[in-house]
Amino acid sequence: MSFLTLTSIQKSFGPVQVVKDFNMGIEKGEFVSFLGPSGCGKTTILRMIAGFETPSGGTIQIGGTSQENLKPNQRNIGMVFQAYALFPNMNVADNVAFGLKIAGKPKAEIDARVKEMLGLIKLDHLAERYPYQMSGGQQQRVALARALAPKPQVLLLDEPLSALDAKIRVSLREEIRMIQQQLGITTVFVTHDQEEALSISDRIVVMNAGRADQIGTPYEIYNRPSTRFVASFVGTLNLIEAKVVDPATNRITIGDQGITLREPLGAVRAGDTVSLALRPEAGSIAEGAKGDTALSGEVISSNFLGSVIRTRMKVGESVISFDMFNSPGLVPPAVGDVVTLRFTASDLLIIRE
Amino acid sequence: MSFLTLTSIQKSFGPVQVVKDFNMGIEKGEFVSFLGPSGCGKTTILRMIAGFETPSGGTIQIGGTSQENLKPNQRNIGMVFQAYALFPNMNVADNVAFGLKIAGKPKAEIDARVKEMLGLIKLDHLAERYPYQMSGGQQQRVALARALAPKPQVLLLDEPLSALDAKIRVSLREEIRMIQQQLGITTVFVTHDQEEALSISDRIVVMNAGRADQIGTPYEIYNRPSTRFVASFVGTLNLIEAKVVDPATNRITIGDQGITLREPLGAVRAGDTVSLALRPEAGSIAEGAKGDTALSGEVISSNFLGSVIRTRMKVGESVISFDMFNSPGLVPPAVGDVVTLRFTASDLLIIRE
Amino acid sequence: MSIWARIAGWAALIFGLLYFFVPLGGLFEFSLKARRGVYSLDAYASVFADPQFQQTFGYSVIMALVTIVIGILIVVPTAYWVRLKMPWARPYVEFLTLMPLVIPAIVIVFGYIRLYNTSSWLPLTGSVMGTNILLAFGYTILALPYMYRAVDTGLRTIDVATLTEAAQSLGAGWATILGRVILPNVIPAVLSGAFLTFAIVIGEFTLAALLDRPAFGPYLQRVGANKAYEPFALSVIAFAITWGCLALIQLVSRFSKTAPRKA
Amino acid sequence: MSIWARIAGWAALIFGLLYFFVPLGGLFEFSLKARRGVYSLDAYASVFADPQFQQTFGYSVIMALVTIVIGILIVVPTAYWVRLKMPWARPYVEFLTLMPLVIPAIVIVFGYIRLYNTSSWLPLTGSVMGTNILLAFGYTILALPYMYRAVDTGLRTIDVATLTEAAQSLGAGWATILGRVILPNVIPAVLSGAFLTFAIVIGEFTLAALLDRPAFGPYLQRVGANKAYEPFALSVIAFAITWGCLALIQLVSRFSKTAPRKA
Repeated sequence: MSFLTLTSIQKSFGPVQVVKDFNMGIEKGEFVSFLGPSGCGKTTILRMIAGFETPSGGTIQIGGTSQENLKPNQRNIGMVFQAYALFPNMNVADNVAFGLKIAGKPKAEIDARVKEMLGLIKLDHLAERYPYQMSGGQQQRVALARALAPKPQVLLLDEPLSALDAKIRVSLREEIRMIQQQLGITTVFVTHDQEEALSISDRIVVMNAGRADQIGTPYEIYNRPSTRFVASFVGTLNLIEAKVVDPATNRITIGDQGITLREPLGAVRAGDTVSLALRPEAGSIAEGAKGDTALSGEVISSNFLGSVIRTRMKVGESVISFDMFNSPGLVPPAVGDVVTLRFTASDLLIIRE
Repeated sequence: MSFLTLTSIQKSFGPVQVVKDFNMGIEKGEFVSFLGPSGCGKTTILRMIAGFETPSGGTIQIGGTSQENLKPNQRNIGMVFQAYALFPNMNVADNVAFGLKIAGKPKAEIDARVKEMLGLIKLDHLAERYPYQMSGGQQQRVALARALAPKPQVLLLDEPLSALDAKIRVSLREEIRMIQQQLGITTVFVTHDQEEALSISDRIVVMNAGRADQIGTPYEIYNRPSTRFVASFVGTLNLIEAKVVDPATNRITIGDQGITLREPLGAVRAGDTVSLALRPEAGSIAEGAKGDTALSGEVISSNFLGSVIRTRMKVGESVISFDMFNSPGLVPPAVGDVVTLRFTASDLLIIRE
Repeated sequence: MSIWARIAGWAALIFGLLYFFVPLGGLFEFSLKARRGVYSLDAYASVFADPQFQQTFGYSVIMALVTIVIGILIVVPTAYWVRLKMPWARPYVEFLTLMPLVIPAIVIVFGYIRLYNTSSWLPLTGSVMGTNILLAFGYTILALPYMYRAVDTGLRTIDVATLTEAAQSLGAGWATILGRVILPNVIPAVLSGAFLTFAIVIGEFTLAALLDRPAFGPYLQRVGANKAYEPFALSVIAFAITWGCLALIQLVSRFSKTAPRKA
Repeated sequence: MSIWARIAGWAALIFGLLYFFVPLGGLFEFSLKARRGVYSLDAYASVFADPQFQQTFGYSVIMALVTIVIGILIVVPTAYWVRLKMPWARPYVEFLTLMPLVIPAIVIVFGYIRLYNTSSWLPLTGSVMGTNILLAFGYTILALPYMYRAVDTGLRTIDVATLTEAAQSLGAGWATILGRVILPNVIPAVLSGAFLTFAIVIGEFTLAALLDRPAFGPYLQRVGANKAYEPFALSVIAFAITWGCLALIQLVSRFSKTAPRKA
């Protein structure tokens, strides 16, 4: 059995079922992200693990122990909140020491542990500061140290980076990941930011309307999305409507261009419509390319976005965006040009809902 | 003379000089973005054009007329605010009609113009709705229609997209640009989002501490940043410290790798340190590449960010990040590998502050 | 959550409710006992038949309306202007409007009597109308904190600065901005302040008694000193009036929540 | 901005200031005139020498302190619990705390007299101590809106729910959370409510007069009816006390802004 096991978890608020039969095992030392839009139930699951919400059904076990009759303050869990939630009347050292004092540790041990934690987050020099005297990034690091100080079994992070500036967000997420790996602590991270989840996690749970649409490594989630929702929520995606010509040979047409897919089409009939997904970064312009790994179309817009140039072309009824890295020598395609986009066979995914 | 001319504009709030001697001419029909961090003075310039702030010095002319003695309600300017600022007691049609009613237009003309404007923003069907019944994106489109209805000379947009969700932000900015080009209205757009500014503008003013660091097209700003601030604020950038070996031949070393720059080094001496900039998207891995357009280093991290994989390698004392588009077949470099990054000669810029 | 903490919370709430309603219930029950042995409305009939009741109540209603008008004229432009152009002055203005809460009404009255007595430059206390004016201004002071707070809260729900600038950029002058943009959006708040003012003036005792005006408060007290059951009936009536005002406030603020102006 | 609008704004502010300070100024000036022809503090000397002044003032101070204690015991746990666990109940509780503003004090007193008279199940009005208790509870009702609002505002400046959860996740129970996390962060708010309560009780007239207790408010009124200069001196003293309380509130809230708990 996994270290942290969620079995048939359900949660309703009045008539609204926020979490629907959720099952998952998280291994010791694993970093798992819950990714999804607001209202998908990701935060509710985190709060049930912490004990702030009681599941309407199902069980939560940590290290083989059911958490059912344990109050939040008996669960030995560390939590970091979006709003930092440092105690405003205590300085940094007192904040970090809070959990240890509650646990009744001897003073010498507390002092040593606080020192160790402040070293870990590299804020030794700010031990006497009060929360209001620090930046958001520093406060959140203190909150992390406070949560880790009592050596919790599980670390829960509830959108800890959402309130921070873009640049600090990136550096702090790397720092969190480093500390997590260093301590080997089992961590559950909730976020609505796909890049954050992709860059930091061992595994990602993509939540949609109370269910897990897909559980997998960042690479799997991004490159082999199992549902249309996952494909569109994680990254930008072209959804292309194609017509089946011959299910036996996997032949389809997009507009008037025929393509033979590598992946089997499955149970469809000639004339059916199937949805194909193509990432904007998957293709590149190659004049004269033909066959099953190329599509031609007229350029309808070309936008300079800084590091990439995003071009849109019309193929049949579908609009396909593709990105090119900007470089000083690059001449972006002009509106009205007919260009050919080449990709590899495995780039074109069939989306099967 | 330009249509909208700002001459020696200064603004102080008490002892703080927020705008320092700003000069610029904006042509009729041009879309100019002011880009910069908060507190750089970009919003203050916009508010001085609108008449909400009085310049401490300098003159503002629109169509050859000095605005000095004109109150905000006499300037014939359309403005869109970050907070939408629709009148909550009026429905959509009344909001759009407000400026026309104030101007005392006949009812038939007002009705026709309101209809035209609602058509332009594609919200004809919501004319009877009240602001609180609409999404943020819809409200902001109504605010745009309201500002445009009285046919203002200049359209001012004060971070109009900042309060919106990421996906709506992208679609609305394209809509704004389309409407602006369709009407040919002179537009000033304030933002702190570099991608927004790059994708929408004819010209960009990068503001820093009350001054314009650089004024140019998006392409110029991104590819030929004139100061270190512009280079680091617009896009992600590697700043590489290099040592001058021979100013005459433009020879430098990065770590122990010698490179001959194409751009002349200028007035430096052997042994001086110069800063070079390299965009993360500029290079690609090419084993065995050598010479003036390649750098080798040890990989210290490789992060999967979704559409791109960002790898960092150490070259001498500098850390260089580079991006590769993710594709299913790609094997990202492993930590500890020694890789060679190849770029083109023009990718390596000298930053001269 | 501990079961004890939960019980404590509910107990506090219930205690709060009892705190108000037990005295009122006793009051009401006793007011019905004017006829021996059975419950009757005799006390109420006697109260309504008293010409003094009608006079004093009518007087207080008129004073309340005058007070409301004065209050709106003072508060609305001040609150708008402070929010728009003098945000630094807000703490001071709030401080000012808080003062009537803590300056005893008696102090205000003595100040007035001293300042406007028959031998002063403006001998207001020398005439009935003058004393009425003094009383109305005294009431305005008493009601000021509630009126100001209500209007200021109303202004807080709209973005005064941005709405003003939006209207300006569309060519509107101050009159248009106030009349067409600001006022329509704070009417519920103004009404709510007006109802509170009404309730306060109807029940006020000290000012009216010391200035010796025939208001409802002193009448209530006089009846209380001299009659057996009528004072309790009167208390119930006074309570019903104030309760009615409160209910109106709730209605207005609920209306304003579903009405467009909330947004 | 039109110059007229600007002038109107300033005029409103100045009018507001005059509204309060002119009567007070007149009051103060007259209180110094006890000795013919020169300004003197004779009236103040006479007031302070009056044993009744000392007795009634002392009585009111004690009642104020008792009221503050009762108020804190009722309000702090209620406000915390409502914010944390019963956010849906907030409008109702706020409504409850608003009621004393609009239920005339007279109604409350009559209710008490009826409920606790000598022939009732709890004959509080039959003894001095009982009447004192009644008065303290009456004062608590009067002060409730201010106390509740102050504490609730204090709780608003901290994120009660998240701080509670953070403390829980670190192993803290309810006692620790209230004592070590919540209370230290709302002490300035509690103090501010306490000072307001103090000022209100010191100046209150109706309740004390109707329950016939030797409080400062009725004494003030008695002196006013019988003496020439002393009432004005007393008014100035009462004003100085309330002003002092207000200044203390300002100090406390300013202190709390720079102190760590603001954050």
